[in-house]
Amino acid sequence: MNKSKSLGVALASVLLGGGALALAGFALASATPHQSALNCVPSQSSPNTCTLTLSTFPDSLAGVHGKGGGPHPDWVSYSNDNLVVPANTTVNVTIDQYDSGGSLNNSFFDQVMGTVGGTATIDGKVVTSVDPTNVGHTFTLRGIPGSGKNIFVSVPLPADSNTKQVTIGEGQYTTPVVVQFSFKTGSKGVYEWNCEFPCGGSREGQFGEAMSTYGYMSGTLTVN
Amino acid sequence: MTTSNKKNPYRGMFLTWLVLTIAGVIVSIYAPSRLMPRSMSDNMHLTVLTMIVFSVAAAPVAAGIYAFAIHALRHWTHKGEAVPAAGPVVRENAVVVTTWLLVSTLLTVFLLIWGLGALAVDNGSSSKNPLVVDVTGQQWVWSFSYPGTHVQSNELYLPVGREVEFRVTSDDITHGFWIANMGVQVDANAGTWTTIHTTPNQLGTFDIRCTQFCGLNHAFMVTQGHVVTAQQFTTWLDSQPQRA
Amino acid sequence: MSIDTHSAHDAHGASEGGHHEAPEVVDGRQRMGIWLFIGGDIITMSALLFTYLYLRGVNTGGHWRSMVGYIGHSYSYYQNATNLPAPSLVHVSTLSAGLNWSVSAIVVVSAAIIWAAERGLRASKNAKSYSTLAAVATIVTVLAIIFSIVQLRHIPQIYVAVNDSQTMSYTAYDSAMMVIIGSGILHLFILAFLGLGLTIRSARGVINGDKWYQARLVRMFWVWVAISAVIGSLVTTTIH
Amino acid sequence: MTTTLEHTTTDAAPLGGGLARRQNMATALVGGVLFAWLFWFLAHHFLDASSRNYSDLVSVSLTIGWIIGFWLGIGALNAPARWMMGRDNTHADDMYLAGQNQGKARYWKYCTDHKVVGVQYIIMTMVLLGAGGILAMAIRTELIVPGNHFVDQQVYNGFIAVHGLLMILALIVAVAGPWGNFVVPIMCGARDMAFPRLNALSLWTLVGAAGLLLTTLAVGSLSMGWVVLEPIANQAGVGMDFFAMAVVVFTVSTTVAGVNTICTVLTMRTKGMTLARLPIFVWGAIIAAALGLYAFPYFALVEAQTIMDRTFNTSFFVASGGGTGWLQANLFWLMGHPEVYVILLPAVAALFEIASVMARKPVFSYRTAIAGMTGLAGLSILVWAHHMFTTGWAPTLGGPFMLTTELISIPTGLFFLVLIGTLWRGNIWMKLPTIWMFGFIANFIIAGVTGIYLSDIPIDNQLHGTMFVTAHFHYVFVGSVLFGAVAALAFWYPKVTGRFLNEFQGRIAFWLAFIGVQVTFLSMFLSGLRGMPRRYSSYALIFEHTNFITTVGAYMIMAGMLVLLGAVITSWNKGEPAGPNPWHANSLEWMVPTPPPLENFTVLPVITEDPYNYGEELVRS
Repeated sequence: MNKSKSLGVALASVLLGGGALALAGFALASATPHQSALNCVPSQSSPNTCTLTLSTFPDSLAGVHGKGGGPHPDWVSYSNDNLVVPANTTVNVTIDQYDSGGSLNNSFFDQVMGTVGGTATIDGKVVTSVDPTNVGHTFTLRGIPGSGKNIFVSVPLPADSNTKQVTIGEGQYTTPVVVQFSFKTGSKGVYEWNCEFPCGGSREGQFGEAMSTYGYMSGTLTVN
Repeated sequence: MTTSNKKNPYRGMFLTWLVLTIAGVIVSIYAPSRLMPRSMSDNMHLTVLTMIVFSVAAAPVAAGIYAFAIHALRHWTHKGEAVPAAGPVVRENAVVVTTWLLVSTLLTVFLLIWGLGALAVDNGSSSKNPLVVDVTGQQWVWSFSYPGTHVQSNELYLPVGREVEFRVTSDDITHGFWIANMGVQVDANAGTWTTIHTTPNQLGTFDIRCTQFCGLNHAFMVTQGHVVTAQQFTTWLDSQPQRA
Repeated sequence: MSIDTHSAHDAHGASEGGHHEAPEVVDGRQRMGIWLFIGGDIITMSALLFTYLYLRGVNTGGHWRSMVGYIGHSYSYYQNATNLPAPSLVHVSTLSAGLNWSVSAIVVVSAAIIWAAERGLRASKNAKSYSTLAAVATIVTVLAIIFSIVQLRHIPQIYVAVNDSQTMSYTAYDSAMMVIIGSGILHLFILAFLGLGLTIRSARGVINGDKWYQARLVRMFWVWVAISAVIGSLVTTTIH
Repeated sequence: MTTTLEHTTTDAAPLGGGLARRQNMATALVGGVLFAWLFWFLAHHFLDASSRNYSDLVSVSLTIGWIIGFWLGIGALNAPARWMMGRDNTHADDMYLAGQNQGKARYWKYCTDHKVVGVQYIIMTMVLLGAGGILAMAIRTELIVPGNHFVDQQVYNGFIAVHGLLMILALIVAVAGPWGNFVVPIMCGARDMAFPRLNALSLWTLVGAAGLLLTTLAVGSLSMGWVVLEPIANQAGVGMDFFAMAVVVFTVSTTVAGVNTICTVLTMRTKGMTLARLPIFVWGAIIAAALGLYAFPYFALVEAQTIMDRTFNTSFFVASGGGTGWLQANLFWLMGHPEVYVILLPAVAALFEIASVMARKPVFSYRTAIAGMTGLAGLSILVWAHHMFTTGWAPTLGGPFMLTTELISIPTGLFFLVLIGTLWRGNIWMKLPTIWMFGFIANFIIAGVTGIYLSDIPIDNQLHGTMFVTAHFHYVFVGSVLFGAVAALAFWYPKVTGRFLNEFQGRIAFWLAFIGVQVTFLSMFLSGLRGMPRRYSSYALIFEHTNFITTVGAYMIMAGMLVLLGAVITSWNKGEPAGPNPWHANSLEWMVPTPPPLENFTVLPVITEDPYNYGEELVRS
């Protein structure tokens, strides 16, 4: 084989192989389940303020996991996973907590941390901490966007002991515990939030299954 | 060059080696402290110093290999398509082998002595009453508590100049507790305590990252710490919520 | 490489494509193979014992054999812990290494039988009696398998409360015993297969007074399995 | 000696009736799938679905079914069955199994001819490297910018686990597989391996394991890294069971192959082939095989314990039951460090061979080379805990393990001595193998020096678990072993195909790969020094630039590997003809015709001196 022909073959193999890889990559990227981002709704009244509304369910029937709750209907879940908020803004969060509860692994998480005023409003009552033996889930947000300041927000979501039945999506639940709090976003970056109440499977720390699977009890917070 | 080759065929190789060695030594001295995070503890100072020493020791060796490779490619390659004639027959050279062994052994012994010495300093606890901090890893959050104070925090506050003893454990699976600016790292194991000592000697903020793969959000298991003056530290402790 | 082809023909069997090698040549090769496999098996055995002794040594939370007083999660080791779930009752592992000895004894007996059978075969050239003894050894091995399974079933299941939910778990001691017994069962199955093979082959006369090499090969491995069983019993009874 | 063997026993009685003759990879896959389904069905119906371990038990039995079915389908279990029934293979059967008069079809069969197995290993290595490389590209694509944009954390974690194991398996067989099978028996003057059927068994068991491993990606949820960290492996999904079972099956393959190689070299050497006259590559092959024999039982055991923890609720690694993750670390690294040299030694030994042939000089200090390899193998089993300096396990052992670890630099230095001494003042023939060999030399010194940093505990306390470590062992595996493997491929390719690997394409591939390696892994060193931990699916902005550069370099390496793949495929039939001994080398594999006939030699040669007598008086037949 002469040089030019060899070069042709070399180029061909790079193009063919690279092309195949690129195609595979696109296929993969589109195949992996990215749930729709939940954008923070800007409030009309006050500037630099927006509102996020989330829910936590004892199963996946009401979330965004598709018909019949998707692959794991019985897993606990948040209603959304990818939250998008603007930078340097006060975010008012409302979480409807529909799940029962128990004791925390780490009673550290019974406190309200990192919110505006260090408090949260639970069913209209302003609190700084809750009973660690009766927690349903937590909303715990963290991350360092580079050299900037660490952000850490953690709010316990008490167990739901109401009895009145409601139906959301395909799920049957009791009326929720409503937790409200607000925090200030810092600089741009990708942060991560998840539940710190051990509500997954597995033997060590109960952090398997729903806790270790993207899009159930954890998600990202994109600040832009 | 050709004339000098006649005089001594290896002059070129020697010069290449010399240049590379000098370059290597210069890089070795200046690079580590600039490439690594700002040093904030005695351990980190030791780490950077050891890296410099080892790099300086390694520079001539690496330079030698590259000098040889360059020389071989320039002078000892066979030109033309024909099958090369046989090279000089050298099956053994006891002197060379012995020298090589001797030199590499000496280098290794030096590294060992330095390393063991540094290790002794690294692990040594200098102070009688270190500040004890209990570190708990949990997927995917660090929490720190100060025994005897009922204070538990997600950010680490340390007084400058006082030795700290970290007692590290985990609530679920294994995590890696690492202060990137202090050269101390130890795993957090469920049901077990591991300890490390260090003495912060610079005011400022540092990053804490998990170095042991811990699942879904391993990459986000980060927090910050602050080295503050002694009385800033006490004020901070008092300002914290007291936990039962 | 300098090659002298003229003297090649006194390399026996060379011109016949090497498949008419003398049986003792093949046997020597196969014996080395068996020795190497046994070598690998020795490493496996030592790894098993390492597991046992290491878990014994570390004894996390003092739960090597007992989980009495075990509390839901490791946070309980934490000195200023709060609001821990109530301790759940769990009993001490009652498993004893005694059964290991009974199993080992049976394996030793089977090894002795297979060895005696081989000696008999080589001395008296009687393939039939060898076949019978091999069959006996195989049956004894199957007995050992049954015993081991009984032993596995004796291991107590321990219930632990983790975050208010009952999950079953074995202590480290039970775990180490289970893996040792399990590997024993695996070896016994191999022995049973080999024993059956020897029985049939000698019955068919493929193994006989003149072609007894495979009998020796199998015996080598068999004896090693017996030795490893005894070692396992020794360690598990002396240290626990 | 150019005459091939004429066999008169071509159509003898078929092996166990017609069926055994029709078995090939297709029947193996069918059998595997069939039995996997069967075992799944049984487990699915007879196990207690309410048990917490139900899904794990089901998937474990499924994997067992797969491997049994695969063995049945390929015909691996024929011989044992026939042995048990006392109906041994006739010589005709063996000749058939060896692929006599079966043309290309024999490459898809349970073929006992060591040359066929060698070629099958070449294909297998390329498949594993290809799959692992695709995952590497996916990983780097994910890390090209901060945040999870390409895939989410979970998929990414699966990628790093499977990429790691795939590449390790690929490199374990990359040199020892193809050339340990293809050339080692000929080098010894043997007609085949000591145990030809075991040889086929090791190959096809590897194929079965690879099948399991590739399915893990589809099953997913593998958040434990390729080392199968404990106790986190308890949290991983059922993919974990496939993963662990793949490892267990793989260890069977390596053990069998190791025993086979050692027996071949020790018992099958032809007349006059004393140990002191063996080509140095043979020494490398058997030392690596012996080391593998020592190492892999630990691997099998630790994965078996992982499976037991997940299926039988044992507590090997579960603290609440008195277990500890340190047990996994110990058992794994007892295997893990020797395994590095199982990978490295054959590549280095092949380079000694290549250096001698290409510089037209004897291997410099043959005995030193053997001593270095043996010393390295011996030391490597005493250093495992240097992977655990920061685990907090037995800090007092830090000093001793630091000592043994740093001693390793002495035998490693001997490798450089032998290479340099062999090339010194030679007439270095700058062909493809030589070029890749120089690439090895340049990269291996970087790998070695950075290894010294990590062996030192004060430095390790800072750099352990960071990208610095990743970059270090990638310089070992990609920069050194892969370059050595490609050199070996280019060197022996003419013996397999009768044609040269295309020189020009090979050089393009070299430059892409060589520059790519420097760009990729030097920048990765920077990420590590700046403080970026390993196995991060996303990272802080301060690591942005180094990671971008790393990704660009990784793409370059991939381009180089693609060019090489194209060259290997196109040169196979269209390359420049090479003849039986293109490098004018003296070892036996170059004395037989190309391709070597079944059973290699018409008459077994008798050896009177070693193959390195360049420049000495030549006596050729």
